Parts: sequence; structure tokens; C-alpha cells
Amino acid sequence: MAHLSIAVVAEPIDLAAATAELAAGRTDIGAVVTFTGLCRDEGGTLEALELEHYPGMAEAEITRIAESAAARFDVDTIAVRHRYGKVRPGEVIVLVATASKHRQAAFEAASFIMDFLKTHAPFWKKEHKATGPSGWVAAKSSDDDAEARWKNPI
Amino acid sequence: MAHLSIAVVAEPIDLAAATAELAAGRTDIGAVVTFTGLCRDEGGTLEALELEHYPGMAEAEITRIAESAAARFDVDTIAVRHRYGKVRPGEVIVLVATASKHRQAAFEAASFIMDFLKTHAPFWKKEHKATGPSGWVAAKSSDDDAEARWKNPI
Amino acid sequence: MRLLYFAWVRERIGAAEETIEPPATVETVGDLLRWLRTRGDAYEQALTDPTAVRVALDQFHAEHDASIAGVREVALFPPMTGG
Amino acid sequence: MRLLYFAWVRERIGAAEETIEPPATVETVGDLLRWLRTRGDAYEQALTDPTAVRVALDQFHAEHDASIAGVREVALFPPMTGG
Repeated sequence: MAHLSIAVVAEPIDLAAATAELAAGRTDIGAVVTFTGLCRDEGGTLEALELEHYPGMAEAEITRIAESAAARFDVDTIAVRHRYGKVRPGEVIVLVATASKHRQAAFEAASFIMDFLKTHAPFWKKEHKATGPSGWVAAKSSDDDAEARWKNPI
Repeated sequence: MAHLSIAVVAEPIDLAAATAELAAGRTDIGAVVTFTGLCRDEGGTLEALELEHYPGMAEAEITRIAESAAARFDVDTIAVRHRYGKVRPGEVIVLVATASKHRQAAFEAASFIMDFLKTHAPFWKKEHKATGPSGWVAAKSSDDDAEARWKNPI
Repeated sequence: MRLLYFAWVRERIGAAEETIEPPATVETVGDLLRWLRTRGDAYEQALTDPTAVRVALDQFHAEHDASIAGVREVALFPPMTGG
Repeated sequence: MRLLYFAWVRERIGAAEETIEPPATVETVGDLLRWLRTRGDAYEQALTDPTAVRVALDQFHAEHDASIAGVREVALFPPMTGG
């Protein structure tokens, strides 16, 4: 079974710190893939995204998604970090890192985990503009489509 | 057109340094994917891989592969670092980092670039065991198969 | 039974959590949503479109036809937007 | 015309590069490989299986039927194992 490292955190996420431990001291890891999801602000009007989450279930559901990826792809290690609270434009919202012997498994596991995080992890984003709170970000049907890609039997 | 940053280097590759610049000061990047390929030594007998390369063509071919990925996927930035010379087990051989608005393009561009690097970038690996040089690593047919995935018309 | 509300479900109901004792006729998630809507305008407004409301039973995602027998914690929330 | 050799092609030929003037009848990469094999045992041993040899013309990958007219730099090497 793969090694899992899951955390839901209020502090900024450090890519280097989270990935350094993945292959540290190992010589049987051939591939490390990381995905970093950043807070975007294309219009220049966003002050912050406020991420509400379901404490307890957030960690549990991310763990279930990571376990599902580990069962499906030949990966050695999976690390996930997810922010909650206020996140500023340019800051990291989510980090997924996968380590495996061969590259395809690492790529697929990271992509699979992201698709299911989007649709299954209990987080909700509220936009804060300079003028005040402006509403909840709506779920995207493109995320449902992305998840549906993986629906073939394991 | 996407921003490209390509380097073939003799020094160790630093994931954090290479990726920090990708989204630095930007608020329109939503996704960063990195692939790190590491020197493996499963038997515990490898002292180093010696990477021979074709100076000039190595940079040119990696640039062509990155340009091809940029034309095919909606990515903003592509960075590639490739080592040459002696690489010890656990060290990074290659780093590919892609930044885009949405995650699918970043994942696909990084995966595409890796598949073509394996089959098109002019590098050759020689194994050095504790007992001396032990021969050239043979190309894998699985790498040809991986590249063939992308052969459908752009 | 402990109820948790998140995001705009929480805002419309005006509470993050409460403890309730639904009548014995409330057997499924769907029953629970219908019963909650009888509890006042805030609930009616939050749950008026049940298809927009996602449910977790004891921290596992569940469908609206799932039984709530023996469940200790029910969470109601909009479609998730994490990651 | 400058010839470059890499990896085991380099080792078998015993040189990393050389400058040659092939006869006018040598028009394609395939012609060049055949002509090189007449230059001695080392070449014969390195190029005995032409399908194992990859070619770049002026730093672009090329097939064995490609013309070498006007080419300044020809590189011969095994299948690549980068990345």
C-alpha cells in the first residue's frame, strides 16, 4: 500500500517542503509529479477567496480519494495539502504530489486525485472583493465531466 | 505564445527554484504541474548514471518539443531542466514544469513533453556500478508506446 | 441527531449546526429535507431546491434516498468547490 | 561535412567527431552509412545494424532516406534514453 500524507491547513503551503520528503533518502522513486492549484484573480478585483470546509470530513474524504488512487495506480507515495480560511490571489489552495517508479502512474494518480477533490472534497469558496463579500463560487459542470473520465471499472 | 525556459545543466536541479519563477507575481495562473525524473537504483549496485548529450541539439530539440506542447495545449509557461554528466541515485535527471489557467492543459503538456523527451531528446545513459562502467541503458519500447499516444492529429 | 450546515445552506438557515429529533416517519435523507422545510421560512428558502443540496451521513457522501437510521451526524451543503 | 558520434556509436568508432568528404554518389543518410562501413572494421562494427542507428542532420532528427545535400553536420547515435 502506498504511503499517504494528508493535511488540511490554515497556513500557506510550501511546495518544496511538501515534496522534499516524498523521495528523501529513497533510490527506488523514479518519478514525482506535483500539482499546485493557485488562487486566480484575472480581473484584478479579488481580495481573497475564503475557503470554508467541513472539519473531519475534509481530511477523511481526501484520504478516501488518495486511497482510491493508490488502489488504482502503482504509486508509492501520495501527499495532499489543502488550505482553508482566506487565501490571497497567487497563493496555493491545493497541492497534490505523487511518487512512483514509473511516470505514467504518478501523472494519472495526481490527475485522478485532483478531479475527485474538485467534486468530492467538502470545501466551498466565497469571493471577497475590495467592496466586500460577493458570493459563493458555483460548482463547474466541467469538473463533473473531468471526474466522469475515471468512471470506468477499476 | 507560451513562455519557455529551457536549460541543459551539469549542476543539480532545484525543483523549488525552477518552479518559483513560473507563477511569481502572477495572479492569472491557476495550475502548476511539475514532473521530476529521478535516478533510480533498485539493486543498490549503481554508483551513478553518466548522461552523455549532444550539445546544441539537446537544447534545440527540447525547445522544439516544448513549442509543440505550447501549440497543442493552452499553457502559459513551460520550464525544462535536464542534467548531463554524472548523476547519483536519488538525484534529479529531468524537471518539467508547466503553468496554465486550468489544470488539464498543465497535466497534458507536462506528460506530452516527458513522452517526447524520452524518445527525442539526444541524451544517452551509461551505468556506472561500483565495479566500473557496465554499459549503455537500452531504449524502452514502452517509451515508444507512450509517445505514440499523442500521434493523433493536433 | 446532529445537523451541520455549510456555505450558503448555513447562511440561509442562519445556523452552522443544531441538534434535532425528527419524527419516526422521517426515514431517508429526502424525508429529512422535506421535514426540515416545514420548520420555517429560513429552512424553506435554504432547501427549496433539494437537487441543489448535497448530503453527508457521518462524514460520508450519501444520496437523497439513503436511510438515516442510526446516523448521528447529517451535513447539508451546496455542491463542493474545493481544489 | 562534420560527423558526430555519440554513446556506443562513438565508442565503437573510437572517435567523437571527424570531418569527411564523401563521394558525390553518397546522396542520402542510408548511402552515407553504407559508405562509412567501407572505411574499416570499427565503422563496420558500429554501423552493422543500420536500423539501430539514429541520425540528426544539422541538429534535426532525420530518416535514413533523407538527402544529405547541403548538410554541414551529421550526427549518428543509438536510440535516445534521456528524461
